[in-house]
Amino acid sequence: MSAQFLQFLFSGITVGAIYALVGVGFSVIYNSSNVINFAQGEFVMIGGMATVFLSAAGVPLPLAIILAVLAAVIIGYLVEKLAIEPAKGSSVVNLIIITIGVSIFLRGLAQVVFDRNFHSLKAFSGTEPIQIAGASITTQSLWVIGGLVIATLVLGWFFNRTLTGKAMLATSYNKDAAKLVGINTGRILQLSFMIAAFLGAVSGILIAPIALTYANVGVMLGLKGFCAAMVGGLGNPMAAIAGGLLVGVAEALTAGYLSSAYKDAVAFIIILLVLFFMPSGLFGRKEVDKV
Amino acid sequence: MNNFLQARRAGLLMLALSMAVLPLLMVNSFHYDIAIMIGINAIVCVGLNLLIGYAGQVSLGHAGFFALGAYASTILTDSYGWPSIVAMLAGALLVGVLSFIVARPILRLKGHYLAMGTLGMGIIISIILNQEVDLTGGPDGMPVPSFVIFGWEPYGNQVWYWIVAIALFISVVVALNIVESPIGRALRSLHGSELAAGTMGVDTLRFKVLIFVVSAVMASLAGSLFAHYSGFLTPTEGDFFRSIEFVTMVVLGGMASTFGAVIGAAILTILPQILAAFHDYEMMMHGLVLMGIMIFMRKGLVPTISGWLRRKPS
Amino acid sequence: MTTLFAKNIKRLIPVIAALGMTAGVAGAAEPIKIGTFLAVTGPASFLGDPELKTLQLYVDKINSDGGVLGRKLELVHYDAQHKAKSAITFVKRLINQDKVDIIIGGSTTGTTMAVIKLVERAEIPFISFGGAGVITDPLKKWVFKTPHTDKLAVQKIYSDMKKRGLTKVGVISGAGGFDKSCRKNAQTLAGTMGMTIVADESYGKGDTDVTPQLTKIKNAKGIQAMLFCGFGASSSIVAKNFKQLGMKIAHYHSHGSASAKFIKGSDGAAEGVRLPAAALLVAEQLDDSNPQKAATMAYRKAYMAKYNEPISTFGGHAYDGLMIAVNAIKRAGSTDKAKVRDEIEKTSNFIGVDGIFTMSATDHLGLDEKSFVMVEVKNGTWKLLK
Amino acid sequence: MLLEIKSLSASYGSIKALFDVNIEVAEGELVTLVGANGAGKTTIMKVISGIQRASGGSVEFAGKNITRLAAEKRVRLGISQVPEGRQLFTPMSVHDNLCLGAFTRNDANTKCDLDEIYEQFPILFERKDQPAGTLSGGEQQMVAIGRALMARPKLLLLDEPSMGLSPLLVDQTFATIKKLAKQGTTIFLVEQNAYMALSIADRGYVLEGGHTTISGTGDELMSDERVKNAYLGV
Repeated sequence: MSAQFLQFLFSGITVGAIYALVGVGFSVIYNSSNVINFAQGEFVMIGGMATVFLSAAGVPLPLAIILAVLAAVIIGYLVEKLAIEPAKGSSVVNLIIITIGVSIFLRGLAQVVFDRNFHSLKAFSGTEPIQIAGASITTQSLWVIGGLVIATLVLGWFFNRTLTGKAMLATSYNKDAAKLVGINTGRILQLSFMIAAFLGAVSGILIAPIALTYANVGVMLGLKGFCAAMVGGLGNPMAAIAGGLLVGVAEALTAGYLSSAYKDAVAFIIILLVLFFMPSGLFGRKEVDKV
Repeated sequence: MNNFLQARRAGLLMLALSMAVLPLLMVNSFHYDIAIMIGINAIVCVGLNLLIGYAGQVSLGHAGFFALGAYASTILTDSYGWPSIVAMLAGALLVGVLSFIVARPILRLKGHYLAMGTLGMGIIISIILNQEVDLTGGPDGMPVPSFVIFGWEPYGNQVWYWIVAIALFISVVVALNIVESPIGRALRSLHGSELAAGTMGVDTLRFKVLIFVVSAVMASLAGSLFAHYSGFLTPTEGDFFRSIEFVTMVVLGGMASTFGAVIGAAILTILPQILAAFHDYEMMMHGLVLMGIMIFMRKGLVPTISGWLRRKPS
Repeated sequence: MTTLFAKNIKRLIPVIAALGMTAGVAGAAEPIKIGTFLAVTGPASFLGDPELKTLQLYVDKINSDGGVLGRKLELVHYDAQHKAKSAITFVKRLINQDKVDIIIGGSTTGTTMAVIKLVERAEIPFISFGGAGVITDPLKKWVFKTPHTDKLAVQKIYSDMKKRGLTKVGVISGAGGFDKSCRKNAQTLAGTMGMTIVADESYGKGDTDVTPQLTKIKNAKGIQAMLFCGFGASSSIVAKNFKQLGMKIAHYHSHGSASAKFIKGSDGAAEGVRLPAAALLVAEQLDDSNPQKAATMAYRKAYMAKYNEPISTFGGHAYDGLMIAVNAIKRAGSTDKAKVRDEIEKTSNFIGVDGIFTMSATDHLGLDEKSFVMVEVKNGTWKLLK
Repeated sequence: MLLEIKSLSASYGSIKALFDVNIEVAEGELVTLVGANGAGKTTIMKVISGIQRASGGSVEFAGKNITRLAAEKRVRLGISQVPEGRQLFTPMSVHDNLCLGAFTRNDANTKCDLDEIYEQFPILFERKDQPAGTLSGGEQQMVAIGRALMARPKLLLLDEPSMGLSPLLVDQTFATIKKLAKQGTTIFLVEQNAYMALSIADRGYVLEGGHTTISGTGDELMSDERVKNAYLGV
């Protein structure tokens, strides 16, 4: 029985790690701009698809990965520059529709530039699973979890130890005060989109051998990542990681012990419960209503 | 105020006139079909506009109410043999009660949290519709029995056109009345500043709940009409993208403009038909149009264009 | 406000009128119009894409050979994706505006079911490429279909299991219409064919991992075989998770997995998966005496020559649909809708890609279990099981 | 002149908040602007620091027209503002708040050299790892001033530094300001507490109904009958 539980946990953590990586992207962007970027899932797709197509074109895998991430980061920058910046000062609904427009556009673009089929990458270190106490985990899952751990450490270092990271946090806490100490908040916003795109693309590449990749792969991942960020508390990247793992594990346990048919509803039920009873998220800071 | 009443009467007259004239321009049944879909979408948007435009509350889950109304009508007429009018009203009642129950906790949320709350609610409804195969037919959907009003079965797109046109007209009248009522004024103060409205003694949550329920019921009724008209229903009518579509129609037409909601519905219903010619590039164009309008016409088409017209005195 | 509204309405009018301009004008030597609506984009594009390519390929071919009844064929296509509502709108457009002579297509069961009422009312012959049995069972006067049903597929799978002495089955299915219909058939047929379903699991849209569900199946009491009902990326994910958990039971998929993408996407995990498929998939392995060999090889050659990509069995549905329609029009000697319908129903011993079709007044599919072959994935390719 | 404001105007939407404001601040001076609540004092500060756009007139700093310059670029030129209500990065530590003050200075040895600040405000050294939001009002004001000084400004803008502080802390804060002025920092001070402000200022302006009316040295203004009646409550 405990082996079964462990198996569910492995599944939950693998999936949760993906949600977490996407969720962190949401948080980073929300932090510096109060924009919920509904195109976050598309960065995941770009990372995966670009890697697949580059390596199919004969580019060695490591180089393909670097180029794919680079492409995603550039697109992240362009999205900010061409769609978000011109809309400065728009209302929440407008921004939601703009980012949804970006998401539709990027998916359409992917269908034209790449194709409409699903593709897989070979697992990075073989397909032989590892057995732990009667449960098994693929080496690719370890890559994903490792990716999350490294991302967490790097982000922690970035936000707590570097001046740019601190400037980014400062911008999220108080935009005007940030300008008054000389922080270019517009740059910070661009940077946040680039970081989000980077994280999205990396997770897209890491999961391609597990989940495969296709033009619409980002849709559901984006929504779940949004859940992760929201459960943790919007605007706190570390909380988004906790939120992602929580949602992933809750889904796996529901599928395992309750009903696999309603597994997908779990993330959203958690969201509603959290919103109703802890409106600023499990680990979020209280938000003051602006007059 | 007098001015407004005049403008409103003229607006209604124009709406009635254009709905009366439109059939003269429509060559075939396919054109009627588009017009009917515009009408059905517009009913949802007129209601949603009260919520988004006047009460300032986003909902990314209204397709859930639309689909619930549609499925209630379908299931009650199909499996239980209820008369379609009764089934339609029962669906509206169900959605009314449900939206009333969820309204309070959901509407306490603000901004993105509200968006997420309504999105979650809509997705849960959509998952239920997909999973309860025995009840709803699952993802492949189910056929809908014909609409029968006191023994008369409307057949053909021209008849449906008039049914939907009348329903839309009534919706617009109801919406305009709400906007002009004391509730409506309270609503507008809401949008301005909630704290200010709070200190003025307006029970903001109560009004928001009321509007939420009204808009949900309008969506439900439109959903019932849609189900009977199209004759076939699938859960995609209640999914996230459909909710987004409704919100986009409202925002595109112009928030806090009842006629804008109608125009927004018209444009976004016709748009895919035009974009169909672009085949591979359809999705890209669609995304670009959404972005472009939201960036360059923030207030939506109707307010922006009327702003331009006002600026240059002609 | 008022004038503004009027202006907007006026602005709208040309747009609506423009939609009308495309309406066809009647003429004497006009082409035979074949209407189609397919899921060329969206999640079911793996169906619609090869279907559309096949139709375009063969319509051109027929036209360059002189057309049908001395008239050219004209394909009128709309991308309805997998959306029932788009399908309804586009079929109305095909019937009322484009005034097509026959409708073929509808890549999915959902889009097909959505338009049945319309084609029945308009009394126009309609050949669907949708999978589920409900399309032609119960029978509808104007509706036909070419793909094998999921019922046939499950029958074929259960027969194969029985042959191997496997009777305890765990089913896993997705959230899509195909999945749910296949699962339902697996349940109802289990009774009549002496199988027992000992586990019944499902997963959601866009899921990236199904190990919890497979763990439950693995641990189900007395389990001997697993049947997966689904298609697309999920097929590969299920196979990978199956391998990850080191499951030893027999591994069956539905014909939804019958594409090269499945094997490639599974990164080796597809080895040993058995599934029913159209003969097309293993055309070169068929005995030369098999009457289907020539037809399937010819289709395969033509498709690969034109598009330089591997064939899929889904394109085959489109080939059969188009050919059945064209043959019926030839036999009817006109495009009179009632006559064409009657001739489609009289289709007999048509050797298609999907099988040998013999339709009747009670059977609008005309295929049986024999049209399927069982294949197994071996060394990264399909191996015909005899 | 270090700072020269000529016939400046600014508005919020359609409401005009400022018109015809003229102010000069020379290097090394401590100049104050007094006026009633809502006279537009904070708006002037925001226009000088670039948070708010001017709708007319000009702002010149060290001979350069900066009216249209972005706020963060003005910091690089040497304008630092201690905003009204302090506006600290409350969840971050005192240390980080102060360091961010030096954001525009790229020279390596000043990366985050806080010795001077801690010398000036020893209490902050004790609190350096505490989140800024947990400090008392007076301590927060010190952090705000310290953060602004970290940029080594040529001109320090102080917006209502006494607001919300107890009388004892107000005295402390003004002592600090005086000390800074003595050390040679050019200061432009906006205060509601006109008496305190004028008593330490070299020169002063009075802002009424959105434009500057009276100006003179601190002592002149303190003895001006109109100022006395209106602002000093004498």
